[in-house]
Amino acid sequence: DYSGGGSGSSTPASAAAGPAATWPDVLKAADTEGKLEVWSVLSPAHNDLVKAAFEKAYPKIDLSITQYGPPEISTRVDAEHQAGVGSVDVLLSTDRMWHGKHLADGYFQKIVGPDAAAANTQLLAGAQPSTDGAPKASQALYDNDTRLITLFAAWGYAWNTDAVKSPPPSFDALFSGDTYKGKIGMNDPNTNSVNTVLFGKLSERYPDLFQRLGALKPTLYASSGPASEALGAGAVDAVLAISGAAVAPVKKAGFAFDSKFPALATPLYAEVLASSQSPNASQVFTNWLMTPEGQAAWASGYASVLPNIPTANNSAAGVEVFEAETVDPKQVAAWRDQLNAALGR
Amino acid sequence: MSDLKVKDLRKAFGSRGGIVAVDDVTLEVPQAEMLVLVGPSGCGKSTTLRCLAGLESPDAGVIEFGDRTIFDAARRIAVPIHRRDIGLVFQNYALWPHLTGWDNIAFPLRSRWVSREERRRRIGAIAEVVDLDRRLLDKRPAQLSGGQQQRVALARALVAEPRIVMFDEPLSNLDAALREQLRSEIRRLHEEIRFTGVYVTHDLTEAMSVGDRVAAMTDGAIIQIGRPDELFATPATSRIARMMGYRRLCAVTGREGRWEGTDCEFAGPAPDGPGSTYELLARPDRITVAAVGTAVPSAHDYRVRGGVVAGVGYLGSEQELIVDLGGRRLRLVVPLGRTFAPGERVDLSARVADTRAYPLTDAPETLDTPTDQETDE
Amino acid sequence: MSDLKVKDLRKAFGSRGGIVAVDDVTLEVPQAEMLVLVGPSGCGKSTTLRCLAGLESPDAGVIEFGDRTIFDAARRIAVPIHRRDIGLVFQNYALWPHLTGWDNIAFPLRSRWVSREERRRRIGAIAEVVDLDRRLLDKRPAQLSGGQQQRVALARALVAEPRIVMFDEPLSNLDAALREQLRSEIRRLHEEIRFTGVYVTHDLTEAMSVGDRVAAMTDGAIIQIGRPDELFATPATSRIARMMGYRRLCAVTGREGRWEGTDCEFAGPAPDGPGSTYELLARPDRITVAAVGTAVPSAHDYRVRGGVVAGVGYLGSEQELIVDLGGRRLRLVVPLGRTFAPGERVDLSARVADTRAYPLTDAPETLDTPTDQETDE
Amino acid sequence: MHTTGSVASEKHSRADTDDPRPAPRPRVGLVDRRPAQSAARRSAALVLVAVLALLCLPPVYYVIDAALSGGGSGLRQMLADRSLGRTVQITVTLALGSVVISTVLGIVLAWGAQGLSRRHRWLGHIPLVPLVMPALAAVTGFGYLLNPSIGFGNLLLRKIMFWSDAESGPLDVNTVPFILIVTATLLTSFVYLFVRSALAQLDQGVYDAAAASGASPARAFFSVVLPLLRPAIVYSSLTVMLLALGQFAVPLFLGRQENLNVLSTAMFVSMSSSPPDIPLAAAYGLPIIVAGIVFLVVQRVVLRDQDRYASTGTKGAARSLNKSGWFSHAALVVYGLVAVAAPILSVAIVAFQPFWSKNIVIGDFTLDNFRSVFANPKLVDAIGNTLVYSLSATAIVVPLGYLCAKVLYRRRQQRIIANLVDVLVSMSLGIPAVIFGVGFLLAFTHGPLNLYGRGAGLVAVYVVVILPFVTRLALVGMLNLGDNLIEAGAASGGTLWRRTLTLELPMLRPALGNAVAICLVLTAQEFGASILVRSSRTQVMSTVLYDQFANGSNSQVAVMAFLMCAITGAGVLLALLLGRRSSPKES
Ligand SMILES: Nc1ncnc2c1ncn2[C@@H]1O[C@H](COP(=O)(O)OP(=O)(O)OP(=O)(O)O)[C@@H](O)[C@H]1O
Ligand SMILES: Nc1ncnc2c1ncn2[C@@H]1O[C@H](COP(=O)(O)OP(=O)(O)OP(=O)(O)O)[C@@H](O)[C@H]1O
Ligand SMILES: [Mg+2]
Ligand SMILES: [Mg+2]
Repeated sequence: DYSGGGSGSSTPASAAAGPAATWPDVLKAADTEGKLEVWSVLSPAHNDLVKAAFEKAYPKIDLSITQYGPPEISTRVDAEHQAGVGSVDVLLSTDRMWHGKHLADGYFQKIVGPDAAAANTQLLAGAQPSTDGAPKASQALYDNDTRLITLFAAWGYAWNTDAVKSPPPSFDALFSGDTYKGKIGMNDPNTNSVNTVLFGKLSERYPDLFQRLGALKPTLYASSGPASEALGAGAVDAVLAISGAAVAPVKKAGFAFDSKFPALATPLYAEVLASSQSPNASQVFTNWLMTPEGQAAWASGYASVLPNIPTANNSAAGVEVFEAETVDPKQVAAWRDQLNAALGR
Repeated sequence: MSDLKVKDLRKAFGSRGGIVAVDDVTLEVPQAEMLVLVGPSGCGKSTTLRCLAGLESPDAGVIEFGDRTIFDAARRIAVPIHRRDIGLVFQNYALWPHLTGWDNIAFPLRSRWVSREERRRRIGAIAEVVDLDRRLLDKRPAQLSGGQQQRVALARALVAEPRIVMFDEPLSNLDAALREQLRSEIRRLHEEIRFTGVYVTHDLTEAMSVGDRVAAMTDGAIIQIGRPDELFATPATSRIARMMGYRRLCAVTGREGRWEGTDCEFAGPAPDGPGSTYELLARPDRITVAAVGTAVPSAHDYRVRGGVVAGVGYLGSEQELIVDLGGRRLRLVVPLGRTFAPGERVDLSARVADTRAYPLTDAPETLDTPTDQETDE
Repeated sequence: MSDLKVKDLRKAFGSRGGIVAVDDVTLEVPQAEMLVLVGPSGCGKSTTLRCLAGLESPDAGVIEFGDRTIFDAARRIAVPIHRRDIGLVFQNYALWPHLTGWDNIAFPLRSRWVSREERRRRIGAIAEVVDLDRRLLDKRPAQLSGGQQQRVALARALVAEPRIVMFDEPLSNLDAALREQLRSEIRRLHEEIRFTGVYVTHDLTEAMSVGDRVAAMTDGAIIQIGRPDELFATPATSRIARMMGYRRLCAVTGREGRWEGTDCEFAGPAPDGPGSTYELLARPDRITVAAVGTAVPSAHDYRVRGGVVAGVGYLGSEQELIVDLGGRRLRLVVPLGRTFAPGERVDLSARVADTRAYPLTDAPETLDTPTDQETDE
Repeated sequence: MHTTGSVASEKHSRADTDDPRPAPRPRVGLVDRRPAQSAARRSAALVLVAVLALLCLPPVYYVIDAALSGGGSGLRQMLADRSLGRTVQITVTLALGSVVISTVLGIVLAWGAQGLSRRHRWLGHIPLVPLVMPALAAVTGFGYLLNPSIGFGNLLLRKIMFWSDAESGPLDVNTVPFILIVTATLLTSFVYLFVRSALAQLDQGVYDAAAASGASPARAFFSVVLPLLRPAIVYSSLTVMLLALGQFAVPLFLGRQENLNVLSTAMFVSMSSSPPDIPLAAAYGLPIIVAGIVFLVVQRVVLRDQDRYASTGTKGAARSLNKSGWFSHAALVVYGLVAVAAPILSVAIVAFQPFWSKNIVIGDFTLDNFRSVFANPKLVDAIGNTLVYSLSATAIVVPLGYLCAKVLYRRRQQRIIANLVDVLVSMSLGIPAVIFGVGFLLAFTHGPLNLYGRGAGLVAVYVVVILPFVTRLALVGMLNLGDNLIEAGAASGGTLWRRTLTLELPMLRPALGNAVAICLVLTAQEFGASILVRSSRTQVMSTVLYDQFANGSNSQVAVMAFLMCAITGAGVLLALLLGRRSSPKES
């Protein structure tokens, strides 16, 4: 049976029984486990800072964060799961659809940390996730407490200031008209459902977005990282829907580069795998992410879940969170199909 | 006592044994004798040798080395090659390029677990015999000349004093002068060491010169076996006679005490008897050019008339004459002195004692140059 | 008129022209003559031929085919090979394996845009001359025997009736009997077609037998050129004498009307004159074995004493004797009749008329077997 | 280059067909006579067949099984794919186009290399460089070189040509024609390799004879040389066709940006979508498998009657008459610049730039990117993993290939077993590495043997992918060595072990040394299979490079590519040095 990503496969024999019953025991057990493997979609540089901060807080746990781009991060897990290998403990990724698919398989552990719960309560109580506008995220823990929103990533567009003399005032400046024909880049909608959701949501705002994009013959990038580098180098004049995190380092390098993040954000989740070899350390780590120190490191440069995180970039007014929770998976599939058709796939 | 005994050896190749390469060969080689297998290409010489060596597995027959049965098809005995205690010399030397001459020669001794001391002694001795000095022995085969390589190969085959030494056309790759030299060297070695040897060649001169006895093979079978001079003087069949250099003078029919030519004008005495047809063969250097038109020859001479000189060649101390006998070409070797012009008419004569008569086989033979089936493969 | 004229041809190889393969060769070959270049391996025969053919570009010199200058280093003329109108026969035949015999032979005609009709006629004619029938011509080279292949190669070289036909050891790859046959065939062809030919070989017999004139080369230079019998009777240098089969009898010093041996016991008449040292050479078949201890020889004989029989070989109608002369080995060919045993002491004698004397060069030569530098490459 | 070469090739199919002697009679006789010996040999050979079968068959089985699973749902899905037609069209274009371009180019270069003067002989090695140059490095290099707007090559062209006012072009690497050109340029090496060695074996006399017969150089080339090269040309073009069909790295790196897929990348995309659509991926692979098998069969048939090409002469050492030296020099130099130097130079520039940029400011060059690569433990691990897996795979595959070659060499004695070995070994020739990758992944995750996430898994894949090369090299070595030398050892009383250890192996050292070098080089840069089989713990250089390409930084991609080139180059140099020192001259 080759259908689906991992259903019907063996569970790793070494899979631990789950975290300890009480939080102090979890903390103790985590120190004994002493190591943790986390896969994250964020950049290695960012991850390094997180690692340093966490290990400062929990010196006995050796944290290793590996970057995988979407969708690789989930297919890897599927492959490992099928092979009965569990090398990863915690995922920091973006694909809610994937999560939903595996919910029934017992893929994930409940997230039990007190700070995570507190953040959830805070959000449930109506505190907004530090964004203005109309946040659609009303809780942090989803899907039977197996999925935790850890930060919001801002999305926007960017352009090369050498090539583009007058900054495009809004999204539709990029795709109305032929100005950017053959010179626009975008993320491949097939690599991650987040991208699909973004384009889909935008298409609600700009009705014939897909057709207009198709006519521009955009260059597709696997993710925002390569896209922003290509933009910085001048391979394209502008990139549509680029992640704020990817833009930062390129901007820092001093390229003729500018960007705008018009109040769009998507959440980034934490998931603890049931097959984790360090179930307690996993809980400690996810919990730490929701502490102010954790948020300071993890959400640095992004929109944080908690208020008053100085390193976070929550300032953009009117961030509209394109929370995938609210989107029907069927709709996502339909968008993807339409977009592919428009792009000539 | 015979050192090598072969009985009814048989080996066929092909999907259903279609090509019988060795056809019931029976042989005995006494201790210290050198037997030469000679025959045209493809007659099965190499296959016979390879069966003896164990490189080929015969289909039937018995091979004994002294009192040890090496192979017996019926009794399912087949001693593998490396336990047969033989020496083998190949046409292409087959020296191991990565080893020095010394190490090449040492290999058979090492294989027999001969001690280091003894090895040194034996290699020294054999190197002297084959006339290789230490300087040459330290070189790799690629740095040696063809003759030196072949000498190393000889030393390698002889050094372990194997029961039987086999040679498969060991000199064919060398040029004429070197061949001549090494031929006499092998003869000398054999006289010095007195090993039992089997030697395969298609070169008659080599066979004559090297062999104590010569076995003439055709089509996988041994037709005649004997001392070189025996074979030379009285070849058993016209095929062997041709191998020995005899060429057809004429096809003749005996009639009333005279031979009469069937494919040439021929005259000369014949034994009484019924009129059956023979071919008369003689060696090119025993045929002389007679004055044209001399009448009936003496009782000691045959005469062939109506030859036309088709070509003359200078051979240094002799000359070569190609004589056309009614379409058939005959090559003679005659002394210098008289000069011949192409087109000149000549008669040929040969002494009765120098000719051999064989019943004419049905195979049609018109050209009397070496026939294709003898020389081509 | 000369059909081929070569003047001061020179060709060197190596990074800075270190190896002079052809050293100021000057030649003329008259119309319809066959010139043979003969010499030891590496003496530059092939290189000379390849320069003539245009396969090699000479460093200096002039080559003319009739009145057409084919190559002139000074005037920077170099007609490319395919416009030289030559025929070339290679040692390894160089037939095109993907073409039938017929198509191989047709190729030179096609290259010359000969019409289909004419092609058929010419191929038919040449096939008859070289004795190949249609059945054989339809085969691919791989399906032909060596002799047949070489005949196709001959036909290919001759069919377009080129101005000059060149042969580079065309028979070396064949076995002795076939070589003999094709040798006389080439001679016959030449007599029939009367082409102008240059023929390279290292085989003396072949050279003698094929050539109208023979040019003896050593070290890139032509030392002697003349009719075969001239070269044979009076070799210009001891090197050429050796090529012609002469072997050193003895090194001698003339003293008061007598030769005296320097490396053997020697006796015999010498011209008067100062006491300079010569080597005396004779052909192995002109040296006879004399009774031991006969006193001073006659004025027509030289005598070498103190030989020891080192080996005897049977050659069919003669025997071969290896005689040891104080460490030096000499090979003789003597008639059958008397039998010799190894170790037997013999004296040798040779007629004065059969020997040749050459000033002794400084190059030390101790062995009188064919020397390595002559036979190995 | 993750590609495959050839075992099914000339040499032993030749040993098969060229042999004028008919097949041996039934083996019953020998079995009866020497039961113990032959049984031992036979069972050893059977063990070998079993090992090979275990390695080669399960992956293919699983791919086919997956494609047909669920009542062929994968196939149905594939047929429903809107862009299938385009994908197939690009795949076929790539295959046929590569054959044409690389064959012509390969022949031209090989013929040109024949005419090189002694002093410039080294130029003849240039077209071989892409064989050992990491394909990923070349492909990323071409990406930097021919990016339509800021490719260094395009910038240069715009500067010197009349397109100077254009903002992009004139060349666009992310298009079908350029994917084709890049693929063909890289595959040209194969044609060159085979044609070159066929030319070297060609008897010079064959050409001289044509010239002497009055044929102009062109006529001699077309009527004599070209026909005689036919086996080499047919063989290498079929190989190129196979390689182009399974070509993965080039379309993946250059085509994805413009939405251009070939079957293998479509397969990879389905495999790496979330969740992986295994039946669909396998379905995309199926046509490639079928085509591979068809081509292997065709190759066999076409090359069967080879004796007509067997030259009758013996002397090799072809020496060209091609006097147009400038042409051969120019062709080789241009090829070297375009196919080798330019991409590597582009990679190097980006590696040393602080950030990928169209402005090359040498003063700004920095080692920062190298530093950050070496500071990243994952990348360092990948380099270490690559070394370990390469060495392990080499240690396994060389003995295995030697044994396979041995069985093939003695084909006449064990015909059935030899044919089995031949088929198994050839399989990974006809089937691209990327499919083996999928197959192994499935075999590891669905089969009984679980090697996923372990280095052993990658090593196993490498063994299968490299086996044909090693077998072929060893077999050619054995054929060159011949029987006599080993027989001489037996006749001298040497036992099997002594013969093998002191005679055969040392004499095969040049061939086996080459095999080791090729193994190391090819495994160190293997991509097609690695990308599928690797896990987070078993990353190798090529997969890390791809990850960086997909979501990391260009600079790091360039650094990795540069490092791969450097490591490979060092390996090749080492192998050359060792090979030169060790090769004993043949007598
Ligand atoms: N391995 C083999 N398979 C099939 N046929 C063979 C084999 N070896 C030899 N033959 C055939 O057996 C016959 C005898 O061959 P063999 O090599 O013994 O001849 P030969 O007398 O040594 O010839 P040559 O003088 O050419 O070496 C030939 O017809 C040959 O084709
Ligand atoms: N292409 C070449 N490069 C360098 N040296 C060469 C070349 N061809 C020939 N030589 C050298 O030139 C000399 C003459 O060679 P050539 O082939 O003419 O001799 P040959 O008389 O034909 O000898 P053989 O009888 O062996 O054919 C030799 O020393 C040879 O090594
Ligand atoms: Mg033989
Ligand atoms: Mg020559």
